[in-house]
Amino acid sequence: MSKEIAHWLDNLLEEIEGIKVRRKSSRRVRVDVPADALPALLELLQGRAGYIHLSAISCVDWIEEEEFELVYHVWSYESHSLVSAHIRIARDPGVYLSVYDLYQPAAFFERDIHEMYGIHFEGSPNMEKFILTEWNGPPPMRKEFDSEAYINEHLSWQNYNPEWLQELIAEGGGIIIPPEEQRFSQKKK
Amino acid sequence: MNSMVVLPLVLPLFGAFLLPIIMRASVGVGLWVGPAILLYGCWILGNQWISGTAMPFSLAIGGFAPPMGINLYVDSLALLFALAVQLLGLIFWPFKLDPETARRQALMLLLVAASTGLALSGDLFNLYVFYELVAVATFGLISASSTGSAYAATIRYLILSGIGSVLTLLGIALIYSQTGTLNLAHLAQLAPEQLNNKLGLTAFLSILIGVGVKAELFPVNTWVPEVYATAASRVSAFLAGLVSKLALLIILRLLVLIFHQQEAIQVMLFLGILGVVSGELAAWRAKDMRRMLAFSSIGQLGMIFIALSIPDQAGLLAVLALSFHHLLVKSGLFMLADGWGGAIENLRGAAKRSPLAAIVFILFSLSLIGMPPLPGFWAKFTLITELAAQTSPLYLIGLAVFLLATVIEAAYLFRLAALLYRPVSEEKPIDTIPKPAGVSLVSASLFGVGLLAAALFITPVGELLNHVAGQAANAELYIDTVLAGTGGGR
Amino acid sequence: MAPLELIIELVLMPLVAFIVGLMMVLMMRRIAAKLQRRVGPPFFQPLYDIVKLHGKRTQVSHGMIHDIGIVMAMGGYIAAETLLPVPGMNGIAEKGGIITLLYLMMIPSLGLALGVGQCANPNGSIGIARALTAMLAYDIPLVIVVFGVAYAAGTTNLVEIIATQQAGGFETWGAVQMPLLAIAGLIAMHASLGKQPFEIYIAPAEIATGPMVEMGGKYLGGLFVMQSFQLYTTSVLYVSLFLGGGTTWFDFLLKSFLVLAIPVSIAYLFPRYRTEDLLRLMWKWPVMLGLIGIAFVM
Amino acid sequence: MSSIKQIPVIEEKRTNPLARVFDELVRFCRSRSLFLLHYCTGCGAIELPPAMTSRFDMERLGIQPMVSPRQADILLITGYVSIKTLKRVILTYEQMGSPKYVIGICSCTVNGGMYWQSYATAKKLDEYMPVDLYIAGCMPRPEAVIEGLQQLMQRIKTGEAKGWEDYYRNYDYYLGNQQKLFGNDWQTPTDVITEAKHYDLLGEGTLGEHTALLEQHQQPLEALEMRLGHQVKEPAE
Amino acid sequence: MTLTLLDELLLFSGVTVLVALFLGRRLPAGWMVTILYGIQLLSLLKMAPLGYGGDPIPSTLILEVMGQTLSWRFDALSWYFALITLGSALLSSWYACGEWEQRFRQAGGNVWLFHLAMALNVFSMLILLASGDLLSLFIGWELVSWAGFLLMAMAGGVATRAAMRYITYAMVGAMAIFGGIALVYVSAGSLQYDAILTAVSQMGTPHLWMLVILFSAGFGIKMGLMPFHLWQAPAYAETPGPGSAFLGAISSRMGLFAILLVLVKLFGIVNIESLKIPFTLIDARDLLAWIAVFTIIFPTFTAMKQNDARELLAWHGIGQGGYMLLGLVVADAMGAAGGLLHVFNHATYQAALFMAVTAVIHRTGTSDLNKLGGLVVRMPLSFMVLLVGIIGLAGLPPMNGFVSKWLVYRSLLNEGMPLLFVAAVIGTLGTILSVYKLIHNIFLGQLRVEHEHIKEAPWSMMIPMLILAAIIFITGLLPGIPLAWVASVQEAVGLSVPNYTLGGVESASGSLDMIWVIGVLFAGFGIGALVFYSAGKSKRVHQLDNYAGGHFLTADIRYQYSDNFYAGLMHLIGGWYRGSFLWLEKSVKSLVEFLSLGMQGIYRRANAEFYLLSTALFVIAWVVI
Repeated sequence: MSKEIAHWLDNLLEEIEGIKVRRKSSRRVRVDVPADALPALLELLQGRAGYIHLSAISCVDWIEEEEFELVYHVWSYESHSLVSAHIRIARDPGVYLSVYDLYQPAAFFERDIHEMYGIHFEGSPNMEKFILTEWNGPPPMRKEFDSEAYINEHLSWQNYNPEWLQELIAEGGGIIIPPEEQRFSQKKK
Repeated sequence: MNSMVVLPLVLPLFGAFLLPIIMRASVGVGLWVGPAILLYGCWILGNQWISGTAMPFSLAIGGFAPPMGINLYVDSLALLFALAVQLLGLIFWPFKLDPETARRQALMLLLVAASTGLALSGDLFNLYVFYELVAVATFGLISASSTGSAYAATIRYLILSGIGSVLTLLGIALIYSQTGTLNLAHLAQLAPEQLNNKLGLTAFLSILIGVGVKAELFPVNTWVPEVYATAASRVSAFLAGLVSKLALLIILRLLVLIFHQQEAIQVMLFLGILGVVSGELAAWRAKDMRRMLAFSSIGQLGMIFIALSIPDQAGLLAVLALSFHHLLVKSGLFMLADGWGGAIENLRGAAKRSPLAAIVFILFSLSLIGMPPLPGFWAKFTLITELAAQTSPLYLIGLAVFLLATVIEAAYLFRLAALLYRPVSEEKPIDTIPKPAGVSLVSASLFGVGLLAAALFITPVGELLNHVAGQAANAELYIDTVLAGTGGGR
Repeated sequence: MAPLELIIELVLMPLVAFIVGLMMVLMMRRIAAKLQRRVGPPFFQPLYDIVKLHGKRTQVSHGMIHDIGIVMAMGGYIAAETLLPVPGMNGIAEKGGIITLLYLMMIPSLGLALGVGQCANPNGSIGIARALTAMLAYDIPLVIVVFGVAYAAGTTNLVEIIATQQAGGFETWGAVQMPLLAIAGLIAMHASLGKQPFEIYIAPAEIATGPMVEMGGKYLGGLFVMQSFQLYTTSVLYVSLFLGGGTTWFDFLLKSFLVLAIPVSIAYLFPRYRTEDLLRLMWKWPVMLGLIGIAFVM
Repeated sequence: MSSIKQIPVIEEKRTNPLARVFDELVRFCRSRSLFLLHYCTGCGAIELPPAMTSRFDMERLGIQPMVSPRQADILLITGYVSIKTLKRVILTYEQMGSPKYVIGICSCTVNGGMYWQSYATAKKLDEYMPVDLYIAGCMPRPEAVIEGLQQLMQRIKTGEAKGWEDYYRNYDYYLGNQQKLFGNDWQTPTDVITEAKHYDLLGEGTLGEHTALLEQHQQPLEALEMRLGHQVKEPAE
Repeated sequence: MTLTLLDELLLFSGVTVLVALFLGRRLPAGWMVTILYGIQLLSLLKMAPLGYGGDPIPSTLILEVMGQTLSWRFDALSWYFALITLGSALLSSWYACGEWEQRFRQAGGNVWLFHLAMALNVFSMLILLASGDLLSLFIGWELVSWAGFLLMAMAGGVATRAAMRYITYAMVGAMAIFGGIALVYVSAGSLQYDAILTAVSQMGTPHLWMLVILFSAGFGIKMGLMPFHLWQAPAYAETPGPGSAFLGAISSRMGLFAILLVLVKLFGIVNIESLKIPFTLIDARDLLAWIAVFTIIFPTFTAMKQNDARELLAWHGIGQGGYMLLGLVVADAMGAAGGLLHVFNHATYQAALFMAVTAVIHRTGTSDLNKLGGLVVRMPLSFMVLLVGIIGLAGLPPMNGFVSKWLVYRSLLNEGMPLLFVAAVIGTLGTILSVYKLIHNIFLGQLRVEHEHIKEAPWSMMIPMLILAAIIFITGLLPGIPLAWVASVQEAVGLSVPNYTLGGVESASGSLDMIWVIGVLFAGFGIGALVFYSAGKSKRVHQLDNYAGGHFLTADIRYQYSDNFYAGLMHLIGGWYRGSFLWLEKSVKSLVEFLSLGMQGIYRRANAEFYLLSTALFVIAWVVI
């Protein structure tokens, strides 16, 4: 991204108060915005800066800080640069407004995040399940969900211990770290 | 006994003039005068026909022997037509009681008298006089229905037939200047030398067009649709059924006795073909029942003209068969049109209201098209075989046009028949569908019965017509009956 | 022809047809393998397949018409075999000529069509619609060719046609007399086999082997038997029409295997034709060649 | 594999010798001609094309790839089986004509493999259908696949590969596991119980409390029999 | 005067009409009429020697009308057609009375008019068949076309419109024949057959050309030949159930009877062949052959696109008519036998097919191919009848259609007409395709939820259908029986006769023995069944237990493939369906409209005198110059 465009973008972003701009590289800008200022920022970027393509919305579960972090990656074909807007929303109500009216693809990303994290987006056209249709447990991507515990409780294992493996172990070969220690779920306990 | 024949001509004439007076005296009596006269006329002609004394015979009026005086020539053809006139006059008698009845009945009597005269008279000028009388009577009768369009139609018809009669007069004058006599028989003797030239031909053609106005010949029949649509259906039935045939009779007499030129026949054939084409095609688009019947009668008369153009007796047989068949069917249809007049659209489902009328209508249209057992088929068969026998290509064209016309006729008649039987939506109350009046339905079914009777006894009817045609065709018989009675003319 | 001898022939001809048919299926799969630089199936593989299929313990049927369809498929060809004269055995070739044979070869595909229709599987119905369209396509050139040959030989009786061809040795072979008709016949025969370029109605990826989608166990076995009969009948018909039938069994089998080798080797080199391209191809070249051939014969 | 071990592997020999020879022939043909339906659930499927084409050529062993389950004998499950796919795999398995064999390629079918932690995949395939052969390896090479297939052919020849009978004989066990995963109103259009009755493969484990559960909410599945219907009185509309 | 057998037959037929007319209102009218048809058939069978070469039976009724003698007599030709007419009439009216009648009355149909129309049709057809001279032929012809109009128009609504279109075509045909009769009468002096025979020999070619054109056009319209075929499909499809079976079976074959009588017997094929069309190398016979062949191809491929079962069958009726004419026009021993036999065969399977489709309509209420499916499990007997019918229609071995088509193909082969042969085969293949679509969309595939409780057609409708199916199979197995009648017809008409045996036809250049072919076929089926049923038990499964790429099928989704059935074929030939004949018909209609508009314009002119004066001037000028 040429110098003057980058410069122009910076003072454009100054218009949103409470914005923190960090330029990662010539083609990437990271922006941190308070949650309620995001729609204004996106409108600004889409309207005046040519960032017409919302390539993805990703979500991070900060379980310790009791917060979800939503990142909106917006791309511009003219200036060939990506702006990632990071916002933080509280974890327990887990509700945020949808940007479907600005970017139509947002419907799909929001539906995915709703399914995986349980965040509800008002105004999003369709919030039903479409990947985990067979799954009726809690949203699986949330940190408090322990996948292995769920499996141990619902499914059973193949105790795969044929003779040739036992002789190998007897001679001291086989796996150095026994499987029990490797398990993540055992590590915590 | 023979002189009694004059009465059916004279009595209605007197009746016509006395009727207003009688009517004013006492309506009750007045009402019965007309039908009585007609009944008496029918009776005379009937037993004349049955007794069948030395047919044909000539009757000199007022003792003056032809070719000087006026004579009545009564042969089976003339008698048949006269009888038909009396009978139809009786059937179509205007019974309706309203202030106009006296005038209308008087005119009817006048019309009947004139038509009988037309049928019987053997003198050219006499024919012209009766022709005028008929024209006048028809003007009166048409305007009697006293509606605006009726007046307009009458005026237009008046002008047209006026010019027509002028042309006829021109023709007669030419013939008189050429031969010096007006008696048909005498003319028949002189015709080969004197009238066989261009002048004779012009005379014939002018008479043809003049009389053609009444006989619905192609160019001059533009009055037909309006008149038949607006006049009372009884009147138009009488006109279409009979009067046009009588005008035809004049041309027939002229053709047989006096004129034998080839060009005359060609012109008539050509006009006949045009008449058929225009009549049938116009009828295809007609939206009004009476107008459709009017166009259909133009077409039918065009066919009769084609038949007329076939020389010698076979042609005459076809003419007679077609005209009497048309007489029966067309008057029947007009009788139905009495109730069913007006736009065809609201005839939808009429069969449900009056099934008898629908069946009679289908019977008439089947016969008109030429469904085998019915007489219509035999009439067409005779015409077709005659036309095919002729050599000149114009006749073959006539044959082709005739066949195509029948197809078009079948199409529009049965389009109407299908409309009659189409189920009508429930909420439309049954009595809003038009229904032919009782009396006219009875007379229509009377014609239907006549048609069926003709179909059953087709062979005797065939012989009768053949005999009549034979008699009418030979000119010598005509000449020596008329002139023999008076010891040879000048 | 003593009736007993006739009965033996009526039983023997289908049996021979089945065995030779199996050999032909094997040859076809071997040629396919060699073209793809593979080893190819063992010798008795077609037999193994058929016995295994007929030995299946549970089989799925969709109704009586589904069973009758397969029976008609096999029965039709068994009947058609008896009309095909083989060296030494004429069967009832005199009783019905080539036209009857063409019709009898149509019965199996129509019986199969009825059976597949009963399975109520959309893939099957689409397959059958395409199979009948393909039949419409290849039958016209086939009929032109048959007309040409029958008209040239003056008779529809196969036995006489073969006799006339064998009369003058090599020169009076059909292919030599009527080369154009022979080429057209070859193309039409290839299409009637339903092999690679013309197998739109068994397109595995698109409509899951079309008509055979619901055929398991003995049903599929019946179709494999039908396929072997089909290969045998088509190649023997071509041989008896154009290559003068077999004087001895050896040259008869040699000729029919060679005749079959041509379309089979062409088969595995071409991608599949769409239905309308198949129609266009079949109605253009073989029909044109056939008509010109007939013009010469006339 | 747990429950299969208990059945004694005795091949009930038919009495008359001709029948035995016929059985021997049929078993031989069954082993020499196998139709393969590889259900490409996971990444293992990429190993199959080389096994079929010129380098390893399965056809010389008599193995042909087939498209529809009706025509197939072997169901090849290649890779992890997500729960959604497991429904379709069970449907396809039941639509196959037996004797049918299931081969689980890749360790994902054995014990969950790389996705052992995932909530969405089924870990042990043979809980839901009898698996005859596992070919471990996180995508076993074509040689391993062919080796596995040859082992299966060997076991078919000796008559040991009886997994498909086990599905009929212990249908209740399998149905129980399936209902545990998919919920109690789980039902496939194939009516396994009447099929078991039809081919008299009813074992003591076929009917149980899980099949009873199935009976409650099963839509009618009996085949539409051809009838004139004159005697059937009009259903009261 | 002693009543000859023919008088007896006509008397019975007249009595049937009267019974239908007066006693028609009461309930058992249907059965009474059927029994009377039976009696008529018996009296026809008493004239059986006619079918085996007996001499013609004259009728005592001779009319002398307007100088023409009308006489009626029965010969082998009329006996053969009368047999088919009465057979199909008996079965159709048997099919009609019983449950169909009640349903038709509940639906508002007029049962009395239906039976009357059928009786009238049969009576007029018998008169036409018995005609002794050209005039009585024309009278019979008109009666038949009007009786047909009555039967077609009685169902009201769409049927009346179709009947109106039919009657216009029929009138054009009738007038063409009427013109032809006039020309013949002029040149031959009388309308008796022998007088015409002598006249034809001296007739000049242009005169003979005119006659051949007029007569073949007139009769061709009734048969639905190519340019005039548009009316037949809607008219026959819309007629109420058994009526369409009767009309489909025999009504358009009256045209063939007349062509056979006039063109073949009176004019003689050799004279027709002598009429060369200038500048082209084809003559009148080839022209007729090519018309017949186009009549085979175009209607068959139109039938393939139809979505209504009755329309599809009606279009096939036209197509099969082409075969009959083709056989006749080739006029060698085998061809004529094939054409005539095809009349009998077509009557049997067309009637059976229409009855089966009516049975389906009776039970499911619709004949739309996209709303049916899977009925084989609920209406197996109708399925069997339809199957037998379509095998006959497609002309496949076990059934009788094959024998007549085989004969036609053999004659084309003998005469060496490759293009005709190929065109006829295209027609047959087209038939097979569209006929499979018929049985697939109605009886095979997915049974809809609403059709699960329907029953087989009632016995009163089923028995005639089974009788027809039996006839189709028996005449297929033993074609000798109908071939005997056909041979005597060929003698009566003056064509050479093939030497037929019970099983088929013997000839030097390849013969056909159906008993052997069918025997071997069923032996093959036996062996196939043996191999199939000895290979272990199979289990019937529910129709939802189907491979659909792992998808769970449910009953409420319609996954039956029935619309746009031959999509591949339609991609290629879809563009050729431009309905050029429909356009032709419309243009003629609009021409008539335009002309009539012009004519009406003339009559609306105000100053009529202008015409009078101008014509007078014109005529006088013409005379003077």
